[in-house]
Amino acid sequence: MSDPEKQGAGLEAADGIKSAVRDFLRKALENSAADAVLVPVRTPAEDSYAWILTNDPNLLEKASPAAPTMPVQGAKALKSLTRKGEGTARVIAVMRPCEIRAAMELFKLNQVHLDNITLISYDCVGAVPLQDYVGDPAGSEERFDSMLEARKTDAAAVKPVCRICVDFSLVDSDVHIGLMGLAGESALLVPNSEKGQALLDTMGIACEADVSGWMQAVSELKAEREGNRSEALSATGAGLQGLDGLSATFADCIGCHNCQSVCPICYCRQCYFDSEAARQDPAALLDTAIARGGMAFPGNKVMFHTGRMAHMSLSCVSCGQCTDACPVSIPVADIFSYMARLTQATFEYVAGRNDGEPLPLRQFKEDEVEKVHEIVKGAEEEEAAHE
Amino acid sequence: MHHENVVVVGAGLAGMKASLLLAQAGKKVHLVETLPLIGGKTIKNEESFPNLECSTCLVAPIQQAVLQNADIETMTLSAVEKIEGDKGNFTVTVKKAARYVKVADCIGCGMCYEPCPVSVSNEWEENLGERKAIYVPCAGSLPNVPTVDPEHCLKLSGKEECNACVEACMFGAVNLEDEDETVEIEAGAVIVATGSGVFDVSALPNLGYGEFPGVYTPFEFERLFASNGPTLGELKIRETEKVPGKIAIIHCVGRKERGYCSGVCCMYSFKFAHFLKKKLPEASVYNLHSDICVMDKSYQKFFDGVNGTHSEMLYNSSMEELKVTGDGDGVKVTYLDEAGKENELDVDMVILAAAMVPEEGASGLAEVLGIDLDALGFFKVRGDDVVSVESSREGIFIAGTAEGPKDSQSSVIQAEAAVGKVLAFLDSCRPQTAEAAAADRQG
Amino acid sequence: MKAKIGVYVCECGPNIGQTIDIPKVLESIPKLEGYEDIELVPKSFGLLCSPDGKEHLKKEITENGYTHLVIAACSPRDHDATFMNVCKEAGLNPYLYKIINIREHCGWIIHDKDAATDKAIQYIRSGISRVLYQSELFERQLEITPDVLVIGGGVAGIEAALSLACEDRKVYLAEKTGELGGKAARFSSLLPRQSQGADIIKQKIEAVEANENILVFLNTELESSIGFLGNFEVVLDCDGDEEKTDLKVGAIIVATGYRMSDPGGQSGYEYTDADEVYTSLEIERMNAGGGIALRSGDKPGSVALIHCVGRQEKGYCSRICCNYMMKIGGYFKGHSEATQVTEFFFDMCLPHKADQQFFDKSVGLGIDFKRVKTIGLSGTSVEFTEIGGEQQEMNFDMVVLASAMEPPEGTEALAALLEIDLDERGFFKEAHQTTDPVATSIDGIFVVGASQGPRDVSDSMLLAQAAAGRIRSQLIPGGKIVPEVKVSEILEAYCTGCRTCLEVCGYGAIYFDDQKGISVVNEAVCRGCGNCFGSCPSGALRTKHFTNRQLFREVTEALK
Amino acid sequence: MTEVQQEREFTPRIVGFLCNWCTYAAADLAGSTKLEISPALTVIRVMCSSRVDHNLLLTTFFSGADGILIAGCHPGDCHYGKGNYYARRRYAVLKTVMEGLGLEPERLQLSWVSASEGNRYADVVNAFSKKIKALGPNPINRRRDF
Repeated sequence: MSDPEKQGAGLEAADGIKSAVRDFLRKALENSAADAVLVPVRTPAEDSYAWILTNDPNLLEKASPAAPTMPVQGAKALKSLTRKGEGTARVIAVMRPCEIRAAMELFKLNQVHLDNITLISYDCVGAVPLQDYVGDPAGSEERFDSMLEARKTDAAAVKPVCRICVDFSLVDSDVHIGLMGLAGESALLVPNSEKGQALLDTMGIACEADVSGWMQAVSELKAEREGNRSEALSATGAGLQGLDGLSATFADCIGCHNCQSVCPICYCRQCYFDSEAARQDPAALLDTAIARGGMAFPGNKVMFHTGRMAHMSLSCVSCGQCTDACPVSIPVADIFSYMARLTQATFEYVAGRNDGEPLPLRQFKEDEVEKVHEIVKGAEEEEAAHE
Repeated sequence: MHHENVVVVGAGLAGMKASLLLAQAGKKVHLVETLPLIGGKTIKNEESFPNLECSTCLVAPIQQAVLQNADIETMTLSAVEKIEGDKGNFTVTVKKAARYVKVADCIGCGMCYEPCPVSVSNEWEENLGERKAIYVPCAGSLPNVPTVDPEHCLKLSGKEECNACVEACMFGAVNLEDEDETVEIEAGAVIVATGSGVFDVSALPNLGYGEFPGVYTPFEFERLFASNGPTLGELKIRETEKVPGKIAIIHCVGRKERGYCSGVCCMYSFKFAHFLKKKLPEASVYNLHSDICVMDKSYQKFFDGVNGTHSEMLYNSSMEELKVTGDGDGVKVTYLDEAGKENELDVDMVILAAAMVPEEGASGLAEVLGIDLDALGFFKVRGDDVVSVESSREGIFIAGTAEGPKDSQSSVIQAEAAVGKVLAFLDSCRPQTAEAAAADRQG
Repeated sequence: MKAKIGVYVCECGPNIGQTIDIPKVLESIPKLEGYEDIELVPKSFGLLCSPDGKEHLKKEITENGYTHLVIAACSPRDHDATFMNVCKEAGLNPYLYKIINIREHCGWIIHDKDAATDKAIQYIRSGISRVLYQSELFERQLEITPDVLVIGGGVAGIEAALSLACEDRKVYLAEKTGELGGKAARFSSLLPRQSQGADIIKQKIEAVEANENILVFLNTELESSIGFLGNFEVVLDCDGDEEKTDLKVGAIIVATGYRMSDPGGQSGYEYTDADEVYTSLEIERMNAGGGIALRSGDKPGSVALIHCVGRQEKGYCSRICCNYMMKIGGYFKGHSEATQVTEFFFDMCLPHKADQQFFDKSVGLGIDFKRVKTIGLSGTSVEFTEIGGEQQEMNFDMVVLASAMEPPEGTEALAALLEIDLDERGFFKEAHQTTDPVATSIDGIFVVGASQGPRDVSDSMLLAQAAAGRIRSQLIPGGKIVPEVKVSEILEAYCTGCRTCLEVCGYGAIYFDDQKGISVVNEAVCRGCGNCFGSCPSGALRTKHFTNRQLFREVTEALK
Repeated sequence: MTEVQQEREFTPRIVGFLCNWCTYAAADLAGSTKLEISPALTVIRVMCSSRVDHNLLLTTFFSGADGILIAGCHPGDCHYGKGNYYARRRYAVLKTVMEGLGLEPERLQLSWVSASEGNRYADVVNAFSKKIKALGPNPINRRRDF
């Protein structure tokens, strides 16, 4: 981020940011800098958005590079496109930073391939919760556009996780579009990798614009958000404590597992918790019921959520899809963001920071007892006491 | 025609590894060990250098594999008495001393120790602990079958009519009428892996061993530290019961007398420094050294990890001038430093890093087997060009520290090399067809 | 078919008989809830591991036609194998039996008899419950090829080839350069016994060339290798020929040797090519050639031999330098006793029993050995501090540096190609440093000679012979290998191809199937540790005989 | 029966996953030395501590185990090379999750016990079951809502 070498190129945005990006993409196709683009397009009924892979400039006209809402996580779209390996087509994908971070995790998990993909990210003002959008598409569009043009998040209008998001700007994309702290009608194209630089070169875009103002604005907002984030997450954590906390939190859970099926990180072919292996033996259920004087159905509700925390929180990017998908409005995303921060801190790991950082459970350090976790150290000390 | 069987003498690391490989190759192995247990010196150590792995964890699976291998006949309390014939067709006479406990019937419950009225010091524990006349040398020793020591057993030594152990055993496994037996084994080849001994430090009176309780030999210290040892790993100096606060480890004990560097003492001395720091973080440890021999690729790192942090390294310029004298409860080490200046070191404990020497039975065994020893008393290997594993007699091979001082790694390498030679040799005795080989494999 | 489980409690004399109330255990078994539709046959016996016991058990299994067997006795570490054999002999698949350790884990450690008895019943319950979920497993025998590929034609490689080649075992010896023999071929004499190096190597090379079971490939490098012990498929790239050579071998021996690190780079050693400063290898070549001389052609009157160059930087002692520097000292003295030879050393490393004599002999030759604490070189003038002495400076006609042995270039590439590990110094890593020094993490691939760590010629040969020993006992011509049975397997329907298991496996037992897009376990290589299982969030792995279902049964019973 | 009675008659039910090569061997050694060890522990033998996965541990916990012990070779001693290092990391994740959720993380313990440490094994097990006894039964056993 604080790379003094960084330079950008001005992006004319007189007719709004969306159209500026559209023009950029069209130009890319015209200069055959890419064979197709992957972007969200508003559905015909105009009440939602869908990912479209296209090389048709007309279709591109309807595209909305920065969609107000996020029905499908971009990384999931990218996964269905590249999970079997590199396609031959060179594709430009425009995504929110959280979608790109998810893509980075999936890349490490060999679920997406990026060689022929050029990722374009942009300063994200947040996403409108799906229910809100579906409830009032026109109003949401309006609210979002004004946010986008003002380059300012309206807390009331966006998902709770967006309000406290600190990775809203430059991530490990190839080209980033900077908006924050820039006067209206102007944006910045910031190359962020050789691939990104190459793209701009082929399009004959020279990078001479100064980026310090934008960087300044971004880091200020980050700093401000950091505080809120810690606060909000600890509040979430406080509400979770113990079986009572969990019981209360997940009381309404209907076990639909939507949170898992929309999660970009849950890459398993079948979730272990949906598999036969995880199903309880009916006889055992009766035993439990008798032993405990009763039991709730469906069983293992909390185990499912706890299990997901153990399985995917190391890669969770706090995109908020799970909350969007929850039919009973459990703040799943807040809960997982809280847990993700804890588990990732254990290994000084940041999910999706880049495509090179190895996944924590695929490696180890011989002498990390203290570093890994003081509780492991605790166990060691306990033993020492026995000696 | 020749015999496919192989006799392996000595069930230490080298002997066990060799036996397992030979069995894997479809040979019948007769593993002859003089002690009542197998495993060798390695199992006396709590941890092995350089990776400080738990020795039992390293060796126990190997011991188990040997004992459970149908193609290996483990003969404990046994010694080679005679060898006749020629390469490929040896007849090896082995004397099996009476164990007085039937291995097949004993399940190692240990019910027989308790009632035994005799209590003598346990040589396996370097005499730091006691044992009964019927005993296993230490907890977890394998095979987990006791043995009766006829010298101290009241009945066997004719002192009095005692049947306590016999009565205690529910399996009738104890048999005080048991007798020594002599067996003849037809073998195509013999591997000698009888290991080595430790330089007798009492030969150097200036080191005060035997005179001051605080002075220890390497194996005494290993057993003192071992969690399965006589003190369950509690570091207390014998007699005084004092927990040492200052410890001096003296290198190169016996190097000059023996005329060689043993190549391992530096490493185990540094290991001791590590042990001491681990158990007694407050203790001060001194290594009095001359040449530091850390020849393996990983040893320097181990040394660097100990140097300064776990132990102060003091250069001792003359073993002759070094003196260990008593000083109240403690001991005083007087030595000449690098400038030749006399220094004094007041400590509670002294560990003498003594040289590896030929195992005491070596010369006798050499005579029995009709093979040569070298000038140092180790088994001589043939070939003036390079180090080999062939003894001076065809069909007999040498492996491990029986050939000379070396670390465990080099012992295993020699054992595997010896197996290579044996197998090549047996094959060469009879050019082997695929069918024959397959047949061999079926045993 | 209705399950019929034999449940045998071994009294183990007093050990179980007196610590656990066996009659109570026996009568509790038929009353177990949840097994109404299963026939449980509880019995006890004095000592099941005794010859009679085994016979009895065998008879019972066959006569009663048990579908499963549970034995409550001692530790599996003592008698699991014993009873598995009994099952085999009785015609019951040994993986349909389970031993329950009610001696070490109940009778002996729970000193209250009732408590011990209850615990024993609980353990037996979990055993019955588990054994029902166990499934038959079968040993497989794999055909093998006894042939061997040796990579590297130095002393170690040559020795390996000679130790292995026989009428029913071919050895393919691949050498990168155009000739066999490696560096040692240029040595005038070999350690430790000063024997005529060149001759020995020459004889061995002749022996290789004469041996019809050894096929030598010069200017050749390994291009690819797949497979496992007994069944490797390798491709050799022979420089020059168009088509590659495909071979099937049972084992691979890596003997790629070492290289001398460049002392020029070392701090504190300032000299130019113009100065009379040489490495030990240069001296060896001179000596083997026209003889050692200064650039002027004159013989040096004074020589400094500096040990341990680069030891600190490298972080290891190269083991052989002290000896070969004394050897080189001997060269000089041999040419002219008048030559003043000074050896500067930090520690004398004399690990072999004969080395001390060699040192004393060298002293006898009049070589002056100086033990130093610091040393520096500028041109041919040596600045040093002798131990216990002052810093001083001496000038010499010639200086010889003992630089560290290091892995040759290409080592990393070869390791990657063979999927074997390197240690932190870049040498090949052993399977286990002390107990398995010539094997690698991949079964069937061995590392010998200086490619495994600094070695002298004879030790290199010894390592080669050790590898030969391993191979001769593992790969018997016409024989077969029996891989581990309790291995992991991957359930295609669950695997998403994230390759986590592949990365954590320490044995290269898992590979990726690009067609199916999933990971696959090579059962011939897997050791059954289950680390892959622990790493898989999808539950796509199953470790045979230790499946979660089986362990869940034990857990459930433990919590009843 | 009332909670009070439960507490009074409470003997913890602890599940111990022991690695075959080190800790299981230590348990045998403890046994043959006739050391007294709490009956609270039920030993389940696995080949390596790395075999123990999150699903197994979670199921065990949510099935009401009062304590879970994972024990294997000391770091560096793993029979399979590095299994226990991976086990340690997986353990750290689950432990963190349990801490984060206030699920009495003390109920989950990882220990290293080598084959020669029969006494250490006894100490570790007895200390752990003492700790669990003090902690009381796993509350999940009294919940109808789980």
